[in-house]
Amino acid sequence: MRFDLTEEQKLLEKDARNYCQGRFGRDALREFVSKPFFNKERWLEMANQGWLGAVVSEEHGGLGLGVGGIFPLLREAGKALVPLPLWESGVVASLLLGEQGDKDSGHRTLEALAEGRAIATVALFEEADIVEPTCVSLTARRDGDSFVLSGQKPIVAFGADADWLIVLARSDAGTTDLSGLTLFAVPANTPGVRATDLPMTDVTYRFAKVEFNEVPAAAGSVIGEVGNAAALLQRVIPRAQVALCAEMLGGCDKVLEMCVEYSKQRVQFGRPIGSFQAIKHRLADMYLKVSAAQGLAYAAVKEVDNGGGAGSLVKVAKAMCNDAYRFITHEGVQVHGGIAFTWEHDMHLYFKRALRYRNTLGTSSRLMYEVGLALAGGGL
Amino acid sequence: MRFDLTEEQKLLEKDARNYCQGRFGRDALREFVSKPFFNKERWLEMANQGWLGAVVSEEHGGLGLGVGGIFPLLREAGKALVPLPLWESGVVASLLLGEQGDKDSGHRTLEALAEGRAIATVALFEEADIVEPTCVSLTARRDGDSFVLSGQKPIVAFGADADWLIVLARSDAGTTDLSGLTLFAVPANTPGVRATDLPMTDVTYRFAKVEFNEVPAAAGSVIGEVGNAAALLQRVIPRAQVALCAEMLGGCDKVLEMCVEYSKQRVQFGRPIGSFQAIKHRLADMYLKVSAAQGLAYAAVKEVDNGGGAGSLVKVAKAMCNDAYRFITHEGVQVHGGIAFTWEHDMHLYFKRALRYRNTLGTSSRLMYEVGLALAGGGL
Amino acid sequence: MGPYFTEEEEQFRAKARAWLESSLADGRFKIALDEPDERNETEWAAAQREWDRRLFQGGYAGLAWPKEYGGRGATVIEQFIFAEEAARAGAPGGLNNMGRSLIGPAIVRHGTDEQKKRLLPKLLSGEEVWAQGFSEPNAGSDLASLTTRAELVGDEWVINGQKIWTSHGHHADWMLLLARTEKTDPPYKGISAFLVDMRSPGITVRPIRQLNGKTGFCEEFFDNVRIPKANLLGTINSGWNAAMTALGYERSVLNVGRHLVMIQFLGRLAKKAGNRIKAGEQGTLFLERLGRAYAAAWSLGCLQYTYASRWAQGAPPGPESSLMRVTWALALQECTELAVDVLGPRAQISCGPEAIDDGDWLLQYYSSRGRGISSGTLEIQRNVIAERILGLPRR
Amino acid sequence: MGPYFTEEEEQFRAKARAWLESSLADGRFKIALDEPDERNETEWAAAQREWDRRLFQGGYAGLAWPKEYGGRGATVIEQFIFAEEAARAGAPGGLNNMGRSLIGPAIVRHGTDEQKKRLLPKLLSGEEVWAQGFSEPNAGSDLASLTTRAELVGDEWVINGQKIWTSHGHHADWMLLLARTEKTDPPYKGISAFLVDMRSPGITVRPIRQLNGKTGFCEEFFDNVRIPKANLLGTINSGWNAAMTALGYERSVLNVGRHLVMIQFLGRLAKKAGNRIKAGEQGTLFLERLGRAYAAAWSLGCLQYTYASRWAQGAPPGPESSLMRVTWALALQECTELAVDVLGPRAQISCGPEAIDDGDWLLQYYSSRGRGISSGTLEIQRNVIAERILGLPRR
Repeated sequence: MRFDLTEEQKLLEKDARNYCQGRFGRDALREFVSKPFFNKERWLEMANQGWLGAVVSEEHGGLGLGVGGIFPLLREAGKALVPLPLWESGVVASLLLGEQGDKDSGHRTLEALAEGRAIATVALFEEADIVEPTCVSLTARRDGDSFVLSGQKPIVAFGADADWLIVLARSDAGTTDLSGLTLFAVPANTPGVRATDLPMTDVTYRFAKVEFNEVPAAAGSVIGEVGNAAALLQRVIPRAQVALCAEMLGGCDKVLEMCVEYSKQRVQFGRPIGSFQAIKHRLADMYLKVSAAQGLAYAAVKEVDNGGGAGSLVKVAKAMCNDAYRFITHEGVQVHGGIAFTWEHDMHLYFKRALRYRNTLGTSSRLMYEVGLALAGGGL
Repeated sequence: MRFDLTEEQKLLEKDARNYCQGRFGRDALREFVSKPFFNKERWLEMANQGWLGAVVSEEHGGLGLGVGGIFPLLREAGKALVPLPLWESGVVASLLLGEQGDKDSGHRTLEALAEGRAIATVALFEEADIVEPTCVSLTARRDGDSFVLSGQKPIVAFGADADWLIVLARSDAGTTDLSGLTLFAVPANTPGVRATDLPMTDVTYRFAKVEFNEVPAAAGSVIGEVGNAAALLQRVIPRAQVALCAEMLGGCDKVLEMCVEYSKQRVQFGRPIGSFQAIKHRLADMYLKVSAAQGLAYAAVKEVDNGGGAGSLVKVAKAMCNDAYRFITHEGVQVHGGIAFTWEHDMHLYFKRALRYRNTLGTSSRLMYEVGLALAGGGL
Repeated sequence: MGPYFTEEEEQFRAKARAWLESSLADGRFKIALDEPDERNETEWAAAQREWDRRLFQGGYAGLAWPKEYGGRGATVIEQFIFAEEAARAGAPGGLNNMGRSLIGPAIVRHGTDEQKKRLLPKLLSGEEVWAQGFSEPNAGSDLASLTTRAELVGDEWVINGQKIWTSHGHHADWMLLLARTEKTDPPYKGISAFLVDMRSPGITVRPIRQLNGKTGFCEEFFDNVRIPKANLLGTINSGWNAAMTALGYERSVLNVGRHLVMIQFLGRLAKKAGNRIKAGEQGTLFLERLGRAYAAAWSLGCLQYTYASRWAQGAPPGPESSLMRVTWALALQECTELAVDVLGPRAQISCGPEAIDDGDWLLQYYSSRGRGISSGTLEIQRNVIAERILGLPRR
Repeated sequence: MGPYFTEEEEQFRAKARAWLESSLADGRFKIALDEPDERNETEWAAAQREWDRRLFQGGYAGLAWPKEYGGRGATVIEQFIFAEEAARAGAPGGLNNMGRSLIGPAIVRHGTDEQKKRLLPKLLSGEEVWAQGFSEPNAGSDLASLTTRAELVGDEWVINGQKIWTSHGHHADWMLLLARTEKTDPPYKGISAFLVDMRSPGITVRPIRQLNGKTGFCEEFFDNVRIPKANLLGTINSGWNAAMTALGYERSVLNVGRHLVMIQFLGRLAKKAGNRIKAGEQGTLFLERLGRAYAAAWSLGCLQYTYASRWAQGAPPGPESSLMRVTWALALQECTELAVDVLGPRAQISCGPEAIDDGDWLLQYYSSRGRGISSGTLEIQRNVIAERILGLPRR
């Protein structure tokens, strides 16, 4: 039995760690925070390493490494707070486009994404924490063979930087449920698309509001079939959730490391604060939560890469990573004291990321409720 | 401003403490635990002190001291784990009977209760934690001017000892809501009433299952009006909840005292365990919770004794007392270690009482939800 | 039980409420409720100073002070009532809040007649703003280990060192500063308190940019700063007492009314949340948490009633301030975390037209995390409760 | 990532599962899953002993033991798989579980050839049941401070003192006993381990009645108990090593599969709860908690996979057992508390026809509170994690 990274994954972890720590060190990060921008140079470097198309299956034009194949990379990216849309473009958009099946257009776009020639982002839910189709009101009106998109997506990561927007729209105005939704791959330069920068709490990332003002979408831009978004999302969201777990775990790793280090160095009352039992037990609790979250995430990787993920394990993993990252950043501030409250200290960058992640594709409360419901329905 | 016991209440506290500690010391308690029985002698002593009729208003035949007037007594009783139905007979049944208005029968019963000549208990909800009329299925069928009661109350405190049973019954079979319920005062020796002893977790109290097999109830046994139970309960339940807070706080007092004492005495690793920060912080948290719960309970006393109680404060007080007692008994076991796991040690008696209280007239989860609902509805 | 207020107290409350209402009616103090940042710092400070003046004009500046120093000699309960009404009315603290509530009483208690005469009137009127110079980078929870030194050279004290986490230090005219005057064991016995004119040469004040982008705190560097010999407060090496006097006030009176602020916060949240809190299972889950947050807020309120009542009956304020401090911090964290959860991703927009209330909910969430650190961490407060209230052994 | 099992491992699993299924098919071991009380003690012990024998006959008694001592020399993963399958199948532990899992390995590692030859075969076959005599009334978390003494008088050890919290001590034929043979500083250096025949004169065994009315533990009094000189295990004053060997096993392997037990528990709870968990707001609130409890249980499972995988790759078992211990205790407490909350007042009926499942839910709730105490309190375990995994300073 093996419940650990494979040898390839360990190699990737090493490469990714070297790369992320080398390229996204403190200075680079602070430069980004003071003036956020999309760093094309880094993006191409990552593409050249083969990291951007790795998750997509071979039959869908990728390397077929699955979520496990990029998990270590995302973890290192989460650790270094890499300010690039690895998750949006390299994971979610790529997986959705991969679901196109044999459509040529999808394959061409995927190629461009994998090579770093283009970037994509996803504009799915309009209240991004509630993974429910009822909160999608952007409409796709039929116009002959084509569609016209109208509405807005309030918060889109790298929405002003992407070349492709993967947009979830209501193509059947008569529905409020799953059946009436369609996914479109829309070039960002289509007339009527307008992205406005948005100042968000996570200052190590970029965001925009994206408005769609009578945006034409050709029949070929439909991902999968019209009205079939639900099925696609059901296949892709679990993988996207597990990928988020990787980024969260990376953040947890780093904050725990910072806390352990600080509590060994910081002296109060003539002793390193790490020698006080209250601090010891808090750090032990952090370690407990991260260890459990990591274990669940590993198990969830197997589930999704084996084609599963509809069950409860992925939800449990996402929820426990949410909670671990929240706990560890809340308590991390407490352990560091005043210094963690300064803009110059890095703690707040993690603190703010944790807030974003736990509100993306499922809050813990919601996920735990769904798990409970499944258990009560005998579905586990 | 005064937010404290009044001088009279302080006197009562002293008397009650002396009495309870004298009469319900360790030996007496252990005697009860090994063979539970209703102690008529103690009951009469309490009646003689004027404690059993104190809560009922003067116009309703009592001393009119309100919940505040017996709060210190109940707290001491909760502290000493007094195995007598002070709450059931002296508070809830008495208050309900007091709500009779000017009915002679009610006044006569109240007199008997206050003088200790009779005891009463309450048989209200059939799933006692859910304060919802939907869980009442015992029926009261009209039979001329009278009624016939059929069904059972699964758990009734001192149900085999009481002379009077205050029974909540569905008098309108067509309803499942508030409107169809009536309260009856039923003599326990009425034919068809059958009480069976029930072994419950709280071994410092007595319980029975009470079955009603075609039990006749005269028109005069209706408390208030037919179909009017909801209004009576709405007036009485908040007072009953606050009275439970007093008993819970007494238990908290005692367990905290035991924990502080033990952690000063018990030496491990060459130091009293109370000198370890983990134990210190746990005891500090206990004290924090008890202090807050006490404050809320005092505020709730004012509210109900001023005729209020429909608002959220009483619910908050009950919920926070629930939580304080749970926390303090859970953590109390942890602080004491193995010794708390022996039958001979008193900790488990409190641990078990806490479980009963928090499932009586409102679990925290339910109460907190109701408070949130009221706040969201602008009702606070 | 209670809380039962006397008739006189209720009359005092009515007057205070009326005064607050009319004083706040023009709405110009709204900005003073925010934390200042680089954009609105000047405007913010002006509003705060104006509130200092209004309090003085209304006779509420020295509510708790003895009459001989221009105060009102109000009872504990009257102070309590005013604080409660101020919270209810949404009054700002004023720029000189620290001066009035903490430092003034320390000067009253430990100062010379000369010091009192020179300093108290202008403190009370708001003309001179005071800051508290206690914390240092390596002396936070362990205040006694501070290393800023004061040496007597001729008839002047020469001060060298650094202070940090001074609320609004760059607006202060004066500072109550703790410095080491002797190396002692235990260290707190060698600390003295000084009254420092902030315009003295050698002082550099630098605002700290906080994680929320706000600038409410400063750090100060003291480089051979010379102050008159007479500006020692109390006797030499007795500075710890003055600090404890000030902190005692900080930890008790300053807490009053904070539960009302939280309850107002929850009320606004419930309104703002709309269907997110009312509809479906998610709504149900939020409602339970809303109830719990409300309970946490009222816990603080009832603790305040409890201890105000005891103080009014003559008990001196003691370690119970730690109880309120912990209860407040935890309740506030519960309330604000609920808010960002309930309001969802949009609550993460920092500012601007797309943000909910210009990002204020987010700011409150950030700030709440600091409440477990400032004025003694939660760990220190729990130690105090365990050792000083429950009597557990120190070691 | 994983967990990925090899084909051989899957084959082993299939065999183990089949053996367990057929061995348990007659249902006579159900009683052995309960905690015994005064009423059913005899019956319970008989079923447990019978299970000891079946394990031996099936070749699963000494799964982890070296082949030369009658074991199977199974890999860590095979042990893991068997434990998991046993949990899944609802197999009892056997009366001699401690002997097989903890004490046997300690004898294998520290015993003389003579001791091994005399003791191991009957231990393995279940003929002789072993107990662990470590804890004392004043040496619980602080095991090293034990005061039971052993003195060498002639060619016998004379033992005086008291042990407590011995699992099923009144059924034991032998005890692995720790006693002080020298007063040392630190105290653990003066402890030796002994192999004690429980029929030796001078031993009094008294069952402890627990708060749940059950009798799973005993205390033993040793009054000038004489045992042969040769019954020292290992060398004199090296008893701490033997204890750590035993406890290391207790804290790691014994945890395996416990998450499955909890998940089965939650599944039964969801069925039993009916509408209380499905209908209305109350149901919604319970469902979230059910999900959280499920997550807590799986956390333990994944920790077990993580460390079993590391052990299998050659890493020695270490302080990570503390992680699993804390996770298990907290998860179990969460599950069982949820159960009594969900099932409501009827779950408080202790036993009899009116009780739900004869009061078993209640018992599980009680027992869970002991899991934070036995084999090292949660506090001790957290110390271990902080100091031995995270490297924080002891002082």
